[in-house]
Amino acid sequence: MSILIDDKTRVIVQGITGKIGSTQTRWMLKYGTTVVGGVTPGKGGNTVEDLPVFDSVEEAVQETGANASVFFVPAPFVLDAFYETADAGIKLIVVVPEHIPVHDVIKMRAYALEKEVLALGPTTPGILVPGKGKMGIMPGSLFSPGRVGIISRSGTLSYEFAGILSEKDIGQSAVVGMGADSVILTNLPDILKLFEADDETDAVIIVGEVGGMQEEKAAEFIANGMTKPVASYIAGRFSPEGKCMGHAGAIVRGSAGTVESKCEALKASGAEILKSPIEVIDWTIKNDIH
Amino acid sequence: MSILIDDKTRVIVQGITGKIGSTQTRWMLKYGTTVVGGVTPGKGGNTVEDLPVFDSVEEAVQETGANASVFFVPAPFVLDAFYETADAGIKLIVVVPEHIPVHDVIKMRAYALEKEVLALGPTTPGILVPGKGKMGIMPGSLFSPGRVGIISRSGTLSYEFAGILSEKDIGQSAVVGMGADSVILTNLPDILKLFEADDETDAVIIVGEVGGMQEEKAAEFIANGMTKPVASYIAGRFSPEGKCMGHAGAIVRGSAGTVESKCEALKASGAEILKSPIEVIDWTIKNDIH
Amino acid sequence: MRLYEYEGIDIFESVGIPVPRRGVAETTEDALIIAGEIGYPVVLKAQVLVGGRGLAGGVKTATTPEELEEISGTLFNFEIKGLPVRKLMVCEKADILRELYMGITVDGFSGKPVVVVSTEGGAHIEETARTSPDKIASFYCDPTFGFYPFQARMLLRRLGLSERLLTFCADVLVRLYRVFSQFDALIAEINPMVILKTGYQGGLLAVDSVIEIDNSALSRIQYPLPQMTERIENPLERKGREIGVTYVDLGGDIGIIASGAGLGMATMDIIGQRLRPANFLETGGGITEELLYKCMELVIMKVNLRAIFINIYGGINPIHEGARGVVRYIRDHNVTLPIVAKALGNHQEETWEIFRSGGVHVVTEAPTEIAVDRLFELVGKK
Amino acid sequence: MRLYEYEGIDIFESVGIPVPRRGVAETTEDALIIAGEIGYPVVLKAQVLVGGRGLAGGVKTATTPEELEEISGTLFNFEIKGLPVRKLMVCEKADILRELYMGITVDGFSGKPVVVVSTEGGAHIEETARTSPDKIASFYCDPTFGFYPFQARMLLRRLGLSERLLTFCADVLVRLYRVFSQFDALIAEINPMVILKTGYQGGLLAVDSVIEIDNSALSRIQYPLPQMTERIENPLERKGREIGVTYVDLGGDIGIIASGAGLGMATMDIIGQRLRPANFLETGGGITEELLYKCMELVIMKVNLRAIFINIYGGINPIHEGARGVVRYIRDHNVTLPIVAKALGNHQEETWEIFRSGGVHVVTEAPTEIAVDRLFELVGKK
Repeated sequence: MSILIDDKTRVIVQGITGKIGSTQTRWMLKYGTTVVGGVTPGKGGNTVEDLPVFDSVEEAVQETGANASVFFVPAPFVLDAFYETADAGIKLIVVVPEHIPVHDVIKMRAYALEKEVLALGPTTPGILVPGKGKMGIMPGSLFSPGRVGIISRSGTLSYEFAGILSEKDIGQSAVVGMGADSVILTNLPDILKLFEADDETDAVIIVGEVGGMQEEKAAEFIANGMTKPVASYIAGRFSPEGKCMGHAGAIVRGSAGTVESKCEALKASGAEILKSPIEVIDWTIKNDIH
Repeated sequence: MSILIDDKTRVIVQGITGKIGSTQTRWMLKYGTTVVGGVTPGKGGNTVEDLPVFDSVEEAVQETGANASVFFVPAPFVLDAFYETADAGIKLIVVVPEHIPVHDVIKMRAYALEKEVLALGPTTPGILVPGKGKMGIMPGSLFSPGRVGIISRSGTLSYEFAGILSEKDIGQSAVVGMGADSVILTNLPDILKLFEADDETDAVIIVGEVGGMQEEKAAEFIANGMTKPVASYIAGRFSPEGKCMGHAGAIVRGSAGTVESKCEALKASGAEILKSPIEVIDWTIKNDIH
Repeated sequence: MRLYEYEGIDIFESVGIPVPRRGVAETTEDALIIAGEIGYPVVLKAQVLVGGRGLAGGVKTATTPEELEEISGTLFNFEIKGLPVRKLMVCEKADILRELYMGITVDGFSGKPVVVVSTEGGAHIEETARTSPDKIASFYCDPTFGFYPFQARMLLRRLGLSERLLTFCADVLVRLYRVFSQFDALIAEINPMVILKTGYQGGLLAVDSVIEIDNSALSRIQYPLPQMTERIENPLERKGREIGVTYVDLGGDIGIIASGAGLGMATMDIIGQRLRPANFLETGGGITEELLYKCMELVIMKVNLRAIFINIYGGINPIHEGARGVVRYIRDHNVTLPIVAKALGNHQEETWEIFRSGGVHVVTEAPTEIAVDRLFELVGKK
Repeated sequence: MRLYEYEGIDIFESVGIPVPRRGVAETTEDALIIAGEIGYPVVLKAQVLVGGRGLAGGVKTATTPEELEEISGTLFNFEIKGLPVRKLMVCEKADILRELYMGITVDGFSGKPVVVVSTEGGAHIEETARTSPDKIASFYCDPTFGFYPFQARMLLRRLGLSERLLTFCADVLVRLYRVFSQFDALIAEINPMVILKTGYQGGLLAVDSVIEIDNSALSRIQYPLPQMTERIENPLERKGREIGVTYVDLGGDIGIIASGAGLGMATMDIIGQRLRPANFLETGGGITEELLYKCMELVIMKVNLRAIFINIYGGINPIHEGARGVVRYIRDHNVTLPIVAKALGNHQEETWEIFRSGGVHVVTEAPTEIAVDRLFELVGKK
């Protein structure tokens, strides 16, 4: 059983009638994903890629038995769509759009926890399970089936790692984009937990970046009993420092957030630190991952 | 066991340092109520009527073991105080103040339901259990111990009924002021339920008034299995009609809200309708209540 | 506090609800100028704080300046349910395809905001609610969560709305909820919400407004509102508001002062069986010597008064202090009218003594009926 | 978007937080007039969008007009961390008894607003957090519920505040939360919150402000805000903002265009080991032919550029369209700089073909390191 997407996953696309929504629906279908319909308020009754479009998620769920949703909804309407989707009983939501106000994200996050929804994003490329399906925008051609899990805060950097591995015939069990925003709907350790429990995953790559505390918290999880090998690359070593002014963030975070603090924490937890993405190849050889 | 107030009730007074708060605390103590302290933010460390004053409800609960609270808090601060009190674990709250915005009341009501708090008011005279204690402003001299329960939407009208009964040596098991506002924190049927279950109450008087649906809903409860005799007086027969403009209320309420609709519903449920308060004496004689 | 239609329309506009071009006229000259700017035909709407205006003839269309002058002249000399017409709203005439109803109020029993919509807007909406409940849909909100567009769309779909109309109406409904919430409204209503024949303004136009603001919340509303007292037509009722009591002017000749609305209504019910109340003054919980002095002053302003009946309880109120105010007024103004007072509760003995010192007839028994018997003895039949 | 101190103080004032009398001066003459109205001594504060201003000498007290003239002249010719001083805030000098710290931010990991307070306000607050954590207290809010005075009081009591100071500071903190919430702030901070020796303004004064607004929320804020682009000092970064991309100006000579911030940072990390990036342009998910044309234009504006490195993926982005824009720019402007492009994903073959037609060196393998090797071959060492 793969994580997040399996044979029972029935996906609806919210914002399916938009340019990106319809294009990505075509790519998802082409990749073999079970997309069963779409939602755009006011466009109910139309079809996109031969799929029915509904006015509401409630109706889409009733008519199609959908249990997962991927969002291509304009940023100002995402909070509303998220509430609607959670209320309609959907338990997996992938929020692709970027530029969603943080104050909306924290409300969505609280709602997801309350309604027991697993949500990824915002600003996520989504989830891809090679050979099974994908929810989001990952370009299918770069991925191949296998037993390495990838969790990434960055969209394109996750493609880079999958691409490097696939060229060396090392396939992936699942690739999960957590979302690149400062607040995300599901934290890194919670995804790590899914891979640790997944019998189709042998090892996990964490692709992180400077800022926030996700990687430090992941290191805590690894130290507290992750059994599978973990490698991690943290981008942003040469990034210029932001002109930070407020103290509140620094007080809350302490020293966390730098590339150094993340690498140190992960190294101490037993994870392998990759200084450059290409080093992932040596790591797979050393750990006999294939 | 009396309803709402018994030997285990330990009351704090919120807004105890105000003029009304301190005066009413004296009256409550004089009536034999177990008042254990008070709360006024910023006045912690003082005493009123030899009772300790605290800055927060949390502290008051910790220090005094309080489990009930009566509010003499200025209207603009009531919502905040209510949240604080419910969060501190208090399960009985009497909100005496009037002029609290309805939009605050509906939030308090939702919070009370969520936190399983029994709250009365706003604009309530409170609760009085003759011989045991009182929370609120009811003048003790008019009440006497006995076996008739009174529920009233109006403060002074509840005194009137208790006074009429007491003069005829018919005592009360408890007198509960629901609150005179259009939205109240606990509805009439829920109080009626307490009296129905109370082995110290033989009969109940409902003192209602024109407007709202409380009496109609109480009639439903009575019809659905109230076993004790109920008498009801509805004030407002000669009141001039309001210059109602909006339709929304009328659509939601239907025909409910007039003195006639209330009397009809209650009569149909088996309750006795009192056309004038003094008729309550005949009702007690007829039903052998004493 | 009820707002005039034009005030509500301004508020609707401030939150982005589409509203007609319009102006407010206090004279026929004003109305002509406004109509000239908008272009004929225009609709003239009498501004009064009472419902049923349309059916009473307070809304008229003018197609020419001449017609406008005639209509305006009539309306300014008009009274609707006893209220004078001081202002007209002059607005563009909407090209009506259909009329919807949208309203939000607080449901007293559930304690929740309830959003009501109907495909049959207009003056007969309450009748529609009774006869065709399927044309009405309502939604009870969680007051903490608020009201979101997806909920508005679910509600409106129950009426069969679809396509652009669905999302546009949902948008308006959410903005109406914002008004309801930000203005601490008891009622926020658009009736009718017009669907236009053209696509102008997104095809929707809120051509009427009903907003009633919770008086208890007036001080916290972040919007310039008129003074509450300004819009009370009856001068005695206005004075009541000013001194902080509830005063209702009635047609009879017995003045009533009571503490508590319920007791006050019961008192009126009892008196009303044999005599005619002149007014009804409810003190609330803030009795002081000064307040009751002013209450006496206000109640006595009513002409042809035959007696005053006082019914008060000492719970939260220091009735002995109130009694002092009554007696001081009697002395200052040599009041000779018969006054009956029933006063019980805390400080009752002291209160009786004070009342008696001013010549007030004190009743010490609990039933108000007995005190009214006493009043009846003093003044006889009507 | 970061706000200037004086803009934040205005916002604080609008929600009822006590703030000093003040004015904003763009010249020494202005400053003299304002100081004259306020009365000496006054504090002159350089307005720059960077922290550590006080320690860098950007805040001075003037006790006489002569002293003011001297200080003002110096400050207007001052740079703080490379930023010019264009405005001074002139404000009354507070009679300081103690300084508190109050700040609200979003905690990324818990996803909750966190309110932080300390009895040790001032420039060294972060050090206090490390060395004396007992002098700091924080509270994580439920974003749906909000932040209420009772929670503020519980928090402030942990610092030992009591009496009037407790309720007044709680009131300010709740108003600060209102700013945080209504302005979609990432940071809302008062440091220091001054406790005055006198009872003036309730004894409290917010003498500094830090507000950073979420750029994604700028369009929905109901308050007149300056244009985001106005406050970007670097003209190239400002142009980046205008065309809708993230552009960071750096000191080197290799231009970088990448899709996705993570990939962009990794690209810089890899290039930075052997060469020096001139800039970093991140396209986001909105690539079109036009956008990449403009990106080329922007990147090439940088003087002394030796090469351009393009690293893009076709996921959400139509990279073949982007490639067309790059090639069109090359042709329109006869670009002869070496350009290396790695482009993978949807439409990759088409993209390669287009790039090659414009003379771009295309790398088709996944590791960016291999493409950077190619770049290194073309340009040699730094």
